[in-house]
Amino acid sequence: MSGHEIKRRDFLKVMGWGGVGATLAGCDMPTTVTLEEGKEEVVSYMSPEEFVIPGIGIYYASTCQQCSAGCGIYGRVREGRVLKLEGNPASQINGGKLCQMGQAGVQTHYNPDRITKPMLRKGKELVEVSWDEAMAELDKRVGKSSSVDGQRVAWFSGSMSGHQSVLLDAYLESVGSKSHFVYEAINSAVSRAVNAEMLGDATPHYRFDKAALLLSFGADLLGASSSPVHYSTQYGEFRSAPRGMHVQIEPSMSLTGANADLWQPVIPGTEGVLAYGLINMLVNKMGYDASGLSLEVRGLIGKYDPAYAAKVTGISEERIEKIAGLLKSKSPSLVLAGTSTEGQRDGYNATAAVTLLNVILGNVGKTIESSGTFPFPQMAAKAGSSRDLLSFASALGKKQYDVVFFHGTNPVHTAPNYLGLVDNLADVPFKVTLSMFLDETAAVSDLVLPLLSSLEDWGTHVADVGGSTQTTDVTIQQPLMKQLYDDTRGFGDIVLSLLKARGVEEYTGFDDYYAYLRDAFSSTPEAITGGLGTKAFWQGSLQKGAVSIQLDKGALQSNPFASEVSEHKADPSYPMHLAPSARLGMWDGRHANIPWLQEAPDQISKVVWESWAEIHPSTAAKMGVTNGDMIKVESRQGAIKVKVYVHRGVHPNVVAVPMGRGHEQYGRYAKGRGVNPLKILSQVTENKTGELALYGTRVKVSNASDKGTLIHMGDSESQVGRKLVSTVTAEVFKNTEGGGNSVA
Amino acid sequence: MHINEKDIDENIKWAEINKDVLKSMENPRPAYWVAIGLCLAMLSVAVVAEIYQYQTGMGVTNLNNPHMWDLYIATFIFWIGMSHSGTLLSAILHIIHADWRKPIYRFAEAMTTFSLMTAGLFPMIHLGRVWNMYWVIPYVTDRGIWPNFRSPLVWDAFAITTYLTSSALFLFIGMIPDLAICRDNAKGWRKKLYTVLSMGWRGDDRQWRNFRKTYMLMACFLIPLAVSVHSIVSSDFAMSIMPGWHVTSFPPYFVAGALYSGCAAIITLFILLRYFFYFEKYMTIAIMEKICKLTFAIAMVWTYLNLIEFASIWYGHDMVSKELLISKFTGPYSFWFWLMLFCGSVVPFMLAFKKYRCHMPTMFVVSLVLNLGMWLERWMIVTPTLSLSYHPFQWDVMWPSVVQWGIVFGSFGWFGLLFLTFVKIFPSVSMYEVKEMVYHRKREAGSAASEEGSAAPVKNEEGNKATPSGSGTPGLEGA
Amino acid sequence: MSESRIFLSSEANTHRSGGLPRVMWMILLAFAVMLPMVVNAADAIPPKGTYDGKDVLQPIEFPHDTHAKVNQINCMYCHTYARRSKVAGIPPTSKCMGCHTVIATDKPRIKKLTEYWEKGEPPKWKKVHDVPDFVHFTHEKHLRRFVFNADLPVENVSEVCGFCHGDVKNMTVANKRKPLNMGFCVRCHEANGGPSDCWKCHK
Amino acid sequence: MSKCRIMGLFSDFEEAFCAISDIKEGKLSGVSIDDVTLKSPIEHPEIEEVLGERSAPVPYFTLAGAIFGITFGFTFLSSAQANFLVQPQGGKPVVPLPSNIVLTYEMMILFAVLFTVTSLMVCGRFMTKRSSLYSEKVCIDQIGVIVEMDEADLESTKELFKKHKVLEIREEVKQ
Amino acid sequence: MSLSNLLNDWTRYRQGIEEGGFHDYEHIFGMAIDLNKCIGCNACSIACYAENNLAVVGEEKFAKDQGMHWLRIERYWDEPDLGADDQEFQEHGASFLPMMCQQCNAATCEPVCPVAATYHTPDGLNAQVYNRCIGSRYCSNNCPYRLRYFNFYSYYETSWPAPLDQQLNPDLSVRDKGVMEKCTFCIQRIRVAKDTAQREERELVDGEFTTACAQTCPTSAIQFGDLQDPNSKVSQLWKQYQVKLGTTEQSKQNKELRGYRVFESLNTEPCVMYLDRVREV
Repeated sequence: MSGHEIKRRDFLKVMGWGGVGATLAGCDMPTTVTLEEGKEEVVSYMSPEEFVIPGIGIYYASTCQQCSAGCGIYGRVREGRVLKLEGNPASQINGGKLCQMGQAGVQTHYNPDRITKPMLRKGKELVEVSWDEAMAELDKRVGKSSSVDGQRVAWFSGSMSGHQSVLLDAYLESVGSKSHFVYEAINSAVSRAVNAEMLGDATPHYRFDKAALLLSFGADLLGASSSPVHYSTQYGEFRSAPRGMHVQIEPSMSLTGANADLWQPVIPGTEGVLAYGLINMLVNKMGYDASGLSLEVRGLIGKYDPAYAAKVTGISEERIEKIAGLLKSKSPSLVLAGTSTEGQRDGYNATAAVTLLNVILGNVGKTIESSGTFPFPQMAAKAGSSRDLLSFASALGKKQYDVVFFHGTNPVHTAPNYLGLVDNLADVPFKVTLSMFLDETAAVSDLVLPLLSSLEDWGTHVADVGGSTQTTDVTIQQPLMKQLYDDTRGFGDIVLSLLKARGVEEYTGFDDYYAYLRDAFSSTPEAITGGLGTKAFWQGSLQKGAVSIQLDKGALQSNPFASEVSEHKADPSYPMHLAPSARLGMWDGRHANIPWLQEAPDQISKVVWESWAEIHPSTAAKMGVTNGDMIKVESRQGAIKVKVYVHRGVHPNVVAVPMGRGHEQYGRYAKGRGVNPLKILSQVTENKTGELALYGTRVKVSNASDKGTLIHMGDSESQVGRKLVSTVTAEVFKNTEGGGNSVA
Repeated sequence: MHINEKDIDENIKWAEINKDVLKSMENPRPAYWVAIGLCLAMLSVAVVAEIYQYQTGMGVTNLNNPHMWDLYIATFIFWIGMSHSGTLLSAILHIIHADWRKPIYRFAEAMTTFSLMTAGLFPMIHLGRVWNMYWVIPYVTDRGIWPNFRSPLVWDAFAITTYLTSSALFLFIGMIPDLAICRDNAKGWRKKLYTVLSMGWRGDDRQWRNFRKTYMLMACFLIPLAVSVHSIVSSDFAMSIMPGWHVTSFPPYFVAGALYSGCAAIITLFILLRYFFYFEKYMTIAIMEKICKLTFAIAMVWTYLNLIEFASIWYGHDMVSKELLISKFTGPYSFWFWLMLFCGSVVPFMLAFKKYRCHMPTMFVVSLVLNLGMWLERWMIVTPTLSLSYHPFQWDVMWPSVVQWGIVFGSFGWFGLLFLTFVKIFPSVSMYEVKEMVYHRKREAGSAASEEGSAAPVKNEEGNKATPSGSGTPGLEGA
Repeated sequence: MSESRIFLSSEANTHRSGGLPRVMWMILLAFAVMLPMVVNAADAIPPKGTYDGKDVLQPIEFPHDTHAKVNQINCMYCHTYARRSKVAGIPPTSKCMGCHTVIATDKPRIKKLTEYWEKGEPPKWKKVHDVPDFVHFTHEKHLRRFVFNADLPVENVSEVCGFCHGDVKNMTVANKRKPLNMGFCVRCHEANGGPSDCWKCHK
Repeated sequence: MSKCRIMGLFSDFEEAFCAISDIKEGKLSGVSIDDVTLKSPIEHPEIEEVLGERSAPVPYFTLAGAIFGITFGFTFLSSAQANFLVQPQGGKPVVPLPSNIVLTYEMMILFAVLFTVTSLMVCGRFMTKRSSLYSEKVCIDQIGVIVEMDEADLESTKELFKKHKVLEIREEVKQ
Repeated sequence: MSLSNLLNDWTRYRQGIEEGGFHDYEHIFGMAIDLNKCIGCNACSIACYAENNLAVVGEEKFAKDQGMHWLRIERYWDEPDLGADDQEFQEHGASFLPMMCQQCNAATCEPVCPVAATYHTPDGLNAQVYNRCIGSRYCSNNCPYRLRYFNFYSYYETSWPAPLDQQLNPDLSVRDKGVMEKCTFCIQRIRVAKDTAQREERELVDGEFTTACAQTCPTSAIQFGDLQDPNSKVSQLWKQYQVKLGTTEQSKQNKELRGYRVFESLNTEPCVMYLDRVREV
């Protein structure tokens, strides 16, 4: 397989290190400079492409795989090495921009802790074996000749799309398995369900660049959202004149909340009441028309008078009225629900209340647009949810599987303790992990297959956020350089060889995944190729990094419904709420082994390299802790000890412990660093969708009597009267920059 | 305790002076060897620390982004400051014919030279790339690059080179007649050494005549030089825009601080030498008292300049400097700041009391405390400014690492070693000048007592026409 | 001489030439303090300095003289990147084989080359002309300055290459003949009005 | 007629002073005051009253050194600055006067001191061989008076010395 | 340089003073950073790590403030301009401030370097020449923004274990211990664009070059360009907001207009303009 790869892409070959003014060794410390002739080596290409010139960088288009947003990227390649990633300006999703995780893609690729050979469990240890041995083992377990029952084979993956997804479906079909679990720790499954029911579109386009007011119930659009760069570029537009206003209601400040004009803390689990309270106020006091709603809904709204909402949420009636007033005065608006609203016992109902606000305010169709229908459903994104994790765990508990494949996700790290995943997995006879790293899941597997990095592999992706109402992109992921390790293989290649091992006729003709992709592209309908020849279309798509697909026009319906939000009950023995907030950077923990991201300060606390818990100063004062002191966060499922960061961006009843760290395995940068709040999540699920209720855990917090200091960037959190960040009011902004671009 | 009111007993025989001083070069008290051993031990700490720092990088010092300078620079200024008293006082006192300087100026000048040599090490230790240190020197290359003559650090390099050269020469020139004495009395390698160093001193009138002019001229040049050197060192700070550094009064403040710490160091070394070499006859308590009074005066000048600085910042419009000042008084370094003020402004009041001035053990401790205060002053100049300057996001409180402390500590060993070696090899009391002092004092005493005609050494047989009337013999004409 | 023609055609250097420094240096001389470097370069001198490089053992003893002198092949025919990139580049093995599948195939060196070609592995040449890693030398700009913009016939490019690489035409394996240190660069920059901005070469 | 030198050692300066005064007053024929050299363990500026103002040109050298320091310093600095390849001036003039004045000042002092010391070596006839008349006692507590004269006057000189209570008289050994 | 050149230079300098600053440069690269748009996401900072071979120093060294982030996002909690601070909650969010070397035209770091390792280039940039630096660290002390970073260790030995070192950008040096470094406005990118322009015998065009941070900024809050080019986007922005070089206090016709430079009263002449953060109250 690797033989023709060289021929295929000789120009991606890594040129000799010393080849072109090498990089290393900076200045002339006497010991580090060798300038003698004949010390360094210089190597030429064998027969390069015309456009490959040593010393001049070339850019190739590809797709970022650092999260599932699917941003288009350019990789700068010099002497066969990819040096830097930049956004692809042609991309509909990110428009030439990239977030920190995307920038760090090169460090995933060049990571020193990648596994370079297949690993098979022999006895207790995982030992490196050859691909032949690994494939033979696979064949023995799930091959054609094996006696495996297809029903007892499961595939557990992260969200995926494109041709890989098609290929995987084909494989699972050939095996006879119906168990494909798609799990993402950071997901928006509840919102999808609500949107699908109320608007008839699970992932409508949110157009807050068109909105005058963005009211977010914990939706961390700019941070850990389904497409951070896409939303950030939109946010840039939103903030330009005429500047939209942003109100954020959440238990602990997210990156998005940090940018809000008004940040309102709220007790997790009372957002639904607040939303209903707002609806009540809009309908009863501000004269919004509720006649379109059913009697049942209207009756329900009537129950939530502002006084009640104020009582439950602890937010003053004036404040609720102020927000309602803003909603009235600033139209169109956009109201969004995020993880803190969704991740509750009745998150579905709360999210529905939030979405109902959009309906009542008339935002549907204005700031919420239909996402159209993608004509190739088999390639569309399979969005991850945590429900799949729960059902997988319960199936494991019932010993339903003999063979489990893991790919693109790390459930052993992100699953709560109470699921007992590790113990249950021990009972599965054969676990295969396709991974670049020996992470927690790989470490408990019986066979680990080393994957190519996303910068070495082929693939196609379809994002479910971004794009316009008319078109969406099938983005292409192409190798930016020759693979670093000979004994790593692409995901597509592995699935393809599994398919071949199952003896599926259709696929025997393809040498490798690349051949499969080429074939798939050569059969593209002319409507898409635009009449270009196969080769020209392929080259053009590669250069652009995407194929633009015309969408079937969709339309949003409005099917308003409402159901009661259960009363928020206090828990005297565990009085605090745990907010396991997700952050751009570590994400769900998958980027914990990237040194750049470990050293990138957290946006809110500016902490690096370790975990921390955010609490409100009043809480801290009660416990007698200050910044850097150790506290113990204890739920019914366990306890973690973590240093504390005190600021006023947290509700006093909430302790927020960002997720992403606390790895027991993984690489040198991640291992044994920080804590994982997901481990102590309580056994709370969302009633309707069966999702894990991320924000539903009650904890008690105590002073662990261990003084310390946080490792963080910066010192003063106040500007001490220097004019560093100068702030003007929106009034002034409006006066000077107003609606147009003209400046008075 | 008997207090000798005279600076020196003018009846000392000249030969006795020679004998006493030459003896000091042979048989010190055992404490001397203990001190040498102590210095060696201290120095070895610094050597180990420096090797570690050289191999690993400056990071081992705990320096960090706001704190790019710390103890090394503070100690550099401290040593530079200490170097000021020796030469400067010696030169000033020489010019104003204060003859009580004569028994003590030699070791004071040696102190200047060696503390300068110690100080000179610190900018090197502090450099990130010591091996490229020579780039600060303006030498001709074909690369067409020079040092940046605008930089106060280059001024430092010029000034320190000049000062070190000049003060070493001043010390050496002043020592030539004594070296001749040593030459005449030494044996073995010492004889060769002194023969070379005494440069053929014969003591004839031509040599004395040129010697006198040279010495006076050098003294004249050294006074402004010494003042300029510490002013230039102060411009390392005063030329920057940082609050707490950008202070107009820094040059005089530094010079005053320098004289202060130098005087305190003179007291310390005075007591040490007096003890090591049985110099009670020459380093008398009367002289000690004079130094103490001088030190007290300078301490008050220093205190005044401190107050000036506080006042001008307090009533000024620069809010950042004011915040910095307040934080010096109340912030993380406030303990050291108050300690500095205590050591530098309160402790010297002990010098105002004769009881303490004349009590050697007390003075030894007091002088060390004064120098501690002066060292703290330099630290409190360097570090709080870096901790709390313009950009609050980069504020930080930093405590030096053991490597820094080790090197600073060891620098005292280095200085001590150089100094103790010097006083063992060279006469630490100027013999010829003590003779001059005795000679002139005796004549003064003689003139006062001439009516009795007892102790008058002046021969008057040939009538009064042949009476010499040199300096130091006023009033003889009328006799 | 063509070299001097090149330099005479260059613009007079506005930054550094002439009077006062020379006078100043004269004063310095009079005080007899600093002797070297007094002779300020006139405006038409190629870089000065020689260096006695040691022989480097290459995987194949490439005969530059046969190619460049006997067969009159232009430097830039093989080192083709020089006109476009900061590096001149070692020619790709395919370029060698372009001729040597036909020419002189029986010579031992060519046999060695063919071996490399068949293995699919380019030879690992040893670097002869090396500058420290903090020096970013650009071939392209120097060629533009001295060849293309100076209207030098491209056939004569080896004269310009020779400024820094010595007379490679008369060597087999290239040998370092010029010091290639900063003084060497700077003197030539001075003489020919090259930029004197540090960041041109050091980044 | 050959010349010879003798040295008389006196126990204190006044005796020597009187002896030289006598020579000055011509009490010793054939010996002028210019033939007299005084050697002393300490400096006796008052001897000029009898020996007269003998030349000591050190200050001229000092002046020359200072002037050289100023001219050389400033020239050197500004030529270095003008020849600096990159001209790191950042919007300031090529030759910055404030810093050059500071540096020139230092150079002035440095060269003045160096010239002074050199001139001392030269004018004071340092680093020459000591004559056989040298006595270690001169460096302890005795005053030496060296007189150079014709051999004929030897005895009268000795007489004069003895009159002034000379302790010891040394004659130069003839080679 | 001849006597006449010296005199010319003096004349230029005098004129510069009269015009409020010495701006006789080929280019003056500058930035405009809109704090209304900056969301503090850190993308720029990581882009800078990727572009400029910035070392990862690790936990212990970062804890000692020995990190090497040329571009840092500062976060402040107080609200000095919106009246009193919020008492209980952070109601107006955080204040983010991306700080990179401000490329001051009257840089305080330049005159103090003893070996002229930092100086002003004809591009109007404040250059740091690594191989000339001897590590006296005076420049950093004299930088009111504290935006210079020192190589306290040989970070390259530990920062890029193989194969991470293959990512290093060969267009600029990797710094050894004892060397000061700082943001260069991605000089290597500017140089590539300039070389291309030179090769094609034309002027540098706005938009063909940009810094890594400006390139990646998701909200396009950072704009980069040549202030000498009147048509560049960034000089248009400076003009639009009536922010000028060569003054210690901006005098705007419209006092309400946003736009300021950090610590401009210190007369450092920074080339980075910040547009005020906006909050609706």
